[in-house]
Amino acid sequence: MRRGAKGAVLEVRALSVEFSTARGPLKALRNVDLDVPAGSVVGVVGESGSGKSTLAGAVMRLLAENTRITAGEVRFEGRDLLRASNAEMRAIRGERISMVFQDPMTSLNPVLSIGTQMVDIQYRRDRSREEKNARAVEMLRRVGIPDAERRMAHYPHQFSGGMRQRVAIAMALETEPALLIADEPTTALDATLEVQIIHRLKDLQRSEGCAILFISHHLGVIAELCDYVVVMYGGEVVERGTVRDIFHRPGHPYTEKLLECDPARIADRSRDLPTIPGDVPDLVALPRGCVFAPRCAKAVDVCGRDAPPDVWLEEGHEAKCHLAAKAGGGAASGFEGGAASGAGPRAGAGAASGTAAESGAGEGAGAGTRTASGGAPA
Amino acid sequence: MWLYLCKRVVLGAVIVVVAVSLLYSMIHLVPGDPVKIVLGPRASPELQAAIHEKLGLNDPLPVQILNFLGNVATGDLGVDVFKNRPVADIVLEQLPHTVVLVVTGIGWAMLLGIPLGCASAIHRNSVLDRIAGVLSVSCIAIPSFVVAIYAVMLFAVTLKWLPAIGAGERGNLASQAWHLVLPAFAVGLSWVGYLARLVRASMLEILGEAHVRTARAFGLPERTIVLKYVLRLAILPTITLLGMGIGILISSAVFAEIVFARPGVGRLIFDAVSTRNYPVVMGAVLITTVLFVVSTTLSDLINALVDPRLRSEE
Amino acid sequence: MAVTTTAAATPALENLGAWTAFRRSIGRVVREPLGALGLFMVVLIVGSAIGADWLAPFDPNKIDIRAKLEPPSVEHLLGTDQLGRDIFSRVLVGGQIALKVSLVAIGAALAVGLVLGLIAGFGPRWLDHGLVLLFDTVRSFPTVMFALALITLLGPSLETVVVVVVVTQIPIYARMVRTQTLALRSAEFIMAERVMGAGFFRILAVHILPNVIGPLLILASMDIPFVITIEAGLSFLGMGVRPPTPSWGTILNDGYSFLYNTPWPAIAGGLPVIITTLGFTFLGESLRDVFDPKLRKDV
Amino acid sequence: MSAILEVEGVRVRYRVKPALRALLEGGSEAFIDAVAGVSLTIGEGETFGLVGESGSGKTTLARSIMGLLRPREGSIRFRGRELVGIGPRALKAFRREVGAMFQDPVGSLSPRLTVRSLLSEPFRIHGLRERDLQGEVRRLLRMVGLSDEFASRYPHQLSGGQARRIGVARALALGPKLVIADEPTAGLDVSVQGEVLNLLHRLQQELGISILAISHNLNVVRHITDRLGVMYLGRLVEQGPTDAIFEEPRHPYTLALLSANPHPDPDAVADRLELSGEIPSPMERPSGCEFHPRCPFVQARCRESHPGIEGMERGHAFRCFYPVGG
Repeated sequence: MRRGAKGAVLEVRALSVEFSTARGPLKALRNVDLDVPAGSVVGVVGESGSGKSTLAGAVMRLLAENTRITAGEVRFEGRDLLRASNAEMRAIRGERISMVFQDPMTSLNPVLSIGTQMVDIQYRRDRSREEKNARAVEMLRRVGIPDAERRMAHYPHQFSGGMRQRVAIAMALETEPALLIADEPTTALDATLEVQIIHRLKDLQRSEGCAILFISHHLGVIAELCDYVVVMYGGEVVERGTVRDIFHRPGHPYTEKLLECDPARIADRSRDLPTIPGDVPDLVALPRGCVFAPRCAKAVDVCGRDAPPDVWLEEGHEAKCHLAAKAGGGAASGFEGGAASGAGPRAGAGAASGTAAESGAGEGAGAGTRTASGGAPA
Repeated sequence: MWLYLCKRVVLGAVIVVVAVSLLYSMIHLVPGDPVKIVLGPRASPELQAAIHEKLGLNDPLPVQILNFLGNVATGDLGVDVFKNRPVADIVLEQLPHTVVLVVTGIGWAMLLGIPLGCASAIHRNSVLDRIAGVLSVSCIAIPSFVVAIYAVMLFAVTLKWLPAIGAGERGNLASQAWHLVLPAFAVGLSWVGYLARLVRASMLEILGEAHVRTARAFGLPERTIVLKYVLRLAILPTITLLGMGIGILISSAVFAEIVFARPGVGRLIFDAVSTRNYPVVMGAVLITTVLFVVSTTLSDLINALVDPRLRSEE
Repeated sequence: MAVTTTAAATPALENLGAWTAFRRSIGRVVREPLGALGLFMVVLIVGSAIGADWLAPFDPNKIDIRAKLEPPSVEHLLGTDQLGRDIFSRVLVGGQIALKVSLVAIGAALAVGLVLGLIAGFGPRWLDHGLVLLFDTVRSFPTVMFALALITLLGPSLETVVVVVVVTQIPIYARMVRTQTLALRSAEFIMAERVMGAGFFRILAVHILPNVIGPLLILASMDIPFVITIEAGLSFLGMGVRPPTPSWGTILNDGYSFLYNTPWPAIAGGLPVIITTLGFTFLGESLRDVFDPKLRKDV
Repeated sequence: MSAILEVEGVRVRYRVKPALRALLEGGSEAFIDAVAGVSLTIGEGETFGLVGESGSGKTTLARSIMGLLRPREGSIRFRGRELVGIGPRALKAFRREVGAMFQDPVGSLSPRLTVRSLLSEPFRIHGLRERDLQGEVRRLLRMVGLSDEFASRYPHQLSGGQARRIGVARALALGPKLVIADEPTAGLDVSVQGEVLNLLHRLQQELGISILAISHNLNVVRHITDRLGVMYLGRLVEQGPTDAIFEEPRHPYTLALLSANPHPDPDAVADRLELSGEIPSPMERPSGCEFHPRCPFVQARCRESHPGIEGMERGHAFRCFYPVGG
C-alpha cells in the first residue's frame, strides 16, 4: 500500500489522557497512535470503556474539565493541535474538522431553528445571508431532507431522530471540512434508519472527498463503511489494519473474540453463544502486562508480566500482542525490531517521509516489532 | 402559540377564582362571627344584625361566594365599614407605591444578580465565583426586615447618608427617589442572591448540555455561544423566578413600608389588621394575589416566546 | 430458625451501612468551610436554646424599670430594654420559641405535604389536577399578606404563626413529593415490582418513600430559616408572639423604637436571626451538595 | 405441545388528547392504537421472539400481557385462564407464575435495596416468609453464576452484565412458568450479551419455562427463539418458526429488517432491501397496508385495502398481498 502521495490528514502519536476521579487518575487513553489518510474512512471500534469517545474528544480538544492530556501529539494538516492556542483551535473546529455526535435528541440547540444554527456556523464565510441560507438548504437537500426550504424554520423538536441526525450531518459537511469525526452517529437509531444514514454518509464522503474518523461499537457498520480499522480495548489500540485485515485475519485475541461474539456473524443458529468472560479492566488500577490478559483464553505467563509490543503482522497490519509476535515468525522478544512499518492507518506519517517503504521492505521475513512508544520514523 | 396562551390565561383566571373562594370561605370556616370580629364583642345585637344583612352574611355560603365573585368581577371589593369608602379605591390608591418599591427592588437585583451569576458560571471555581457564592447564600438567608433595620441603623442613623423614613415630598421626584434607595436596597438584596445563584446554576447546566458541545465543535465564538446559545436557555428559569418574585417581594414590601414608614398596600393591610377591618384586609390580599397571578402568567408567556418547545406543547 | 437469623441479620447489616454512610457524609459536610461554619452556628443556636433555662442569667420577663436601656455590661451582656429586662436572657428564650415554632410547623407541614403529594402523585388524574390547582392557589397568596389575613380572623398568637407556616409550606412539600412520585411511578423498577405482584402499600413503603424522604428532609432543613424569618417578622409587626413572651421579632421591634439613641437592643434582636438563618442555610446547602446534588430548591 | 399463553386480537389504546380538546378541535383522533389487534400463541417450554423497531408496539404488548396495561379489546389467556379484566387477587396469583425483565438492567432494580433484599423481594411479596430467605438468595446467586459477596451490594455498584444477571435471578426466583424479557441485552456490550442469552437458554432447558423475548435486533433473538413474530406499527406482519423466517422471509419489512443489520464482513455481498422514510406516527396510520409508504414493492391494492393473514404454511403466516420469495 503506497498512499504516501495522499498523506494523512490526522496523525495521533502516543496520546495519553487521564481523568481525575475520587479514586485517583483514570488512565482513559494510553499511548494511542492513529492515522487518518486523506479521503479515507477510518473506523474506531471498541466496547464501552475502551476510550474511543475520549479519543474523539481529545482530537477536537473538547474534553470534560476533569480530563488532562498527559502526553502525545495530535497532528492535523501538519500542526500539533495539542499545542495550538484556543483561538487557533477554534479556527479549525467546524472549518477543517467537524463532528457528528451520538444523540440526535440533545446535540442541537432546542430554542434556535435549524436554519439559524446552520447559518451561524458559516460565520467565517464572506457570504450574504441569502447565500448562507441557500448553502444550508442545499446541504439539507443533499442529506435527503424533503421540503428543505420550509424545514429551515423548524426547531429540532419538530424533527424525528433520524431526520435530526441527517441535519447534524448536513451541518458537519456544510463547511467542507477535511476531516469529519462521527462519534457513534447511528447508535441511537433504529436499524432501518441506521442503514439509510450510513449509506448517505458514504455517498457524501465520496462526493465531498473528506476523511472520516468513524467511531462505533457496531461491527457490521464498521465493516460496511470503513477502509481502515483501529480496535480499542481498555484505553489502548490493540490492533490496526485495513478493514479486511481486521475482519478476515484478526491478529489480536480480543479482535478475534469480538468478531466471534457478534451474533450477526454466526452463520449457523446456535444455542451456545461465544462470550468474553470477565470484566473490562479497571483503568484506575491497571493490571500488569497486557490489559486483555485477564480475559484472554490464550494468555501465557509473559502476558501477565510485560506490556506487549506492537507486532507487525503484514503490511499495515499490527497487533499489540505477545502471541502475535510468536506466531508472526518467532521474533517474540519484544525488542526494538526496526523502524515502524509505514502502512495501515499509520501510513501517512511514514510514507510522507519517504522512508517507510524501504524500512518496511527491509525487514524481510521477520515480524518487525516496535516498542509501544515508537513514533513515526523521522 | 395561541392555544398555549389561552391555556395559561384560563389557568390564571381559575387560580384567581379559587383564591377568591378560598379567601372568602376562610372567614366562615374560622370560629366566631366575622361581624363580631369587626365590631368588637360589645356591639349591640341590632347593629350586628344590620351589618349581617348589609354584608349578605345570611345567605348560604356558596351563594355568598358566588355573589362575592360576581362583585369582584365588576371591580366591587366591598365597602370599608369605617370610612364608608369602596375597598377597591382604597387599595388601588396605595398599590402604585408598593409596585414602585417592588419593581425598583427587583430591578436593581436583576442588574446586579444576573451578570454576577453569568460571570460565576463562566469563571467557575474562580475566586470571583467562590466569593459570589458565599455572598449570594448570605444575601438569601438574611431576612429583608433585618436588612431594613440594620440599613437604617447604618446608613440613616450612624452615617446619615440617606433618609430613614417617609416616601419623600409629594411631587418632588428627586426626593422620592432618594427616599426609595434604602427600602429598595432592603427589599432587593436577597434577590441579588437568588438571581445570581439561579442564573449560575442554570448556566452551568446548559453549558454542560450536548448541544453546547456541538456549538463548540463548530468553532463558534465563545461570545456567540454564551449570549445566543446558552443564555437564551439559561434565562428561562430566571424568568419564571422573576414572575414569582413579584409575589414574594410584596411580602418583603410590607416590612419595608413599616420600617421606613412609607405608604403602600403593606402599610394599608397592617393598619387594617390592627383595626380588624377585614374587608380592607381581604381586598388588599385579593389584589396582591391577582398581581401575583398576572406576573406569573406573564412570565410563562415570555418563556413560551423564547422556547419553541413550550409553544408546541401537545 | 434460619428465618429469624435472616430477618435479624439483614437489617442490622444494612443499618451499619447507613450509619457509616451517615458519618462519612457528616465528615464531608464538615470538610467544607461553609458546612463547618453552618454546623457550628446551628449547634450554637440549638444548644443555647435547649439550655436557655440554665444559661439565662435573669428571668427574661423580670421588669426592672430603674435599669432600663442600659448598655451592654458584664452583668447584662447585651444590655437591657426599655423595661429594664435583660436582653441576653430574652434572646436565649426567644431562640427557644423560634425553634419550637419551626419544628412544630415544619413537622406538620411535612407530614401533610407528604400525604397530599403522594395522593396527587398516585391518585386519579382529576384528583391530581384538583390538588395541584389548590397548591398553586395557596402559593399565589403573598405569604405575609395571607398571614395577616389569617391573623385578622384568628387573632395574633403563636398558634396562628404555626398555622400560617403550615398552610403556606404544605404546597411546597406536596408539589415536590408529587413530582418525585410521578417520576418514580413510571420508573422501571416500580413496574418490575408491580409485575412481581407487589401491592400498592408495599410499593409505597418499600420503594417510593425511601426515595422521596431524603430530598424532602433536605428541603425541610433548608426551610427552617424561612420559618424563623416568618415568626420573627410577624412578631416584629406585633402580630406574632404576644408580649411579654420574648421573641427575636419583639426584641427587634422594641429596639427599633429606640434606634436613634440605643442601637444595641435592635442589634441584639437581629444578630441571632442572622446567625440562625445563615447557619441553617449553610448547613442545608452542604447537606444538599453531599446527599443530592441534583436537587434544586424552587424559591 | 399445549399453549401456555394465548393472545387473541389484543388492541391497546392510548388517549393522546383530553376528551374536551378532541371534541373542540375535531379532526385527528384522540386515541392511538399502540397495539392494533395482535394474536399469538406461546407453547409450553417454547421461546417466542417479538421483534420490531421503536414505535412498533412490542413493549406495549408485553406490558399488557404482564397486566400493567389493560387492552381495549381482545383476550389474553394464561394456561387457559383469562387475564383481561381479572381482579387483583387473581392477578397476583398469575404474577407468581410469570417472571419479568425490563430494558434497563440497573434501572429495573429498586435503587435503595441490596441485592439480598432484591432477591428475597418476590418471596416477601407472596408471603413466603417461612422459606430460608438467606438460602434462597444464595441459591439464586449461584444459579446465575455470581458469588455470595454480591448479596450486600447495591444496584449502582453492579456492572450492566451483573445487574442483568440479578434481573434474571429475580425473574426466576419463584419458579415461574413464563418469563417475559423486554430487551434482555439492551445496554450490554457484544462480549457480554452472549452470556445473558446463554444463561436464559440454559435455565430454560433446566427449568422448562416458556420465554417471550422482545428485541429490536433480529440477530439477537435468532439464537434463542423457536418462533418469531415481527411487529410493525402495532401489528404482527409476519410470524412463524425462527428458521423459516430467517431462511425465507415473506413480508418485505421482515426482509428489510433482516438485511438492515450490516454484516460484519467487508466482502459481504450487500444484497440489501433498503427502506426509505421512517415509521409513521400511529396518529397518522397510513391507509390500507400500514407498510405501503415505505414498501419497495408497493402496488395500488396495498394503498386501498388492508391485508389479512395472506399466507399460512407450516405455521408461517404473513400479512402481505405480494410477499417476497415463493
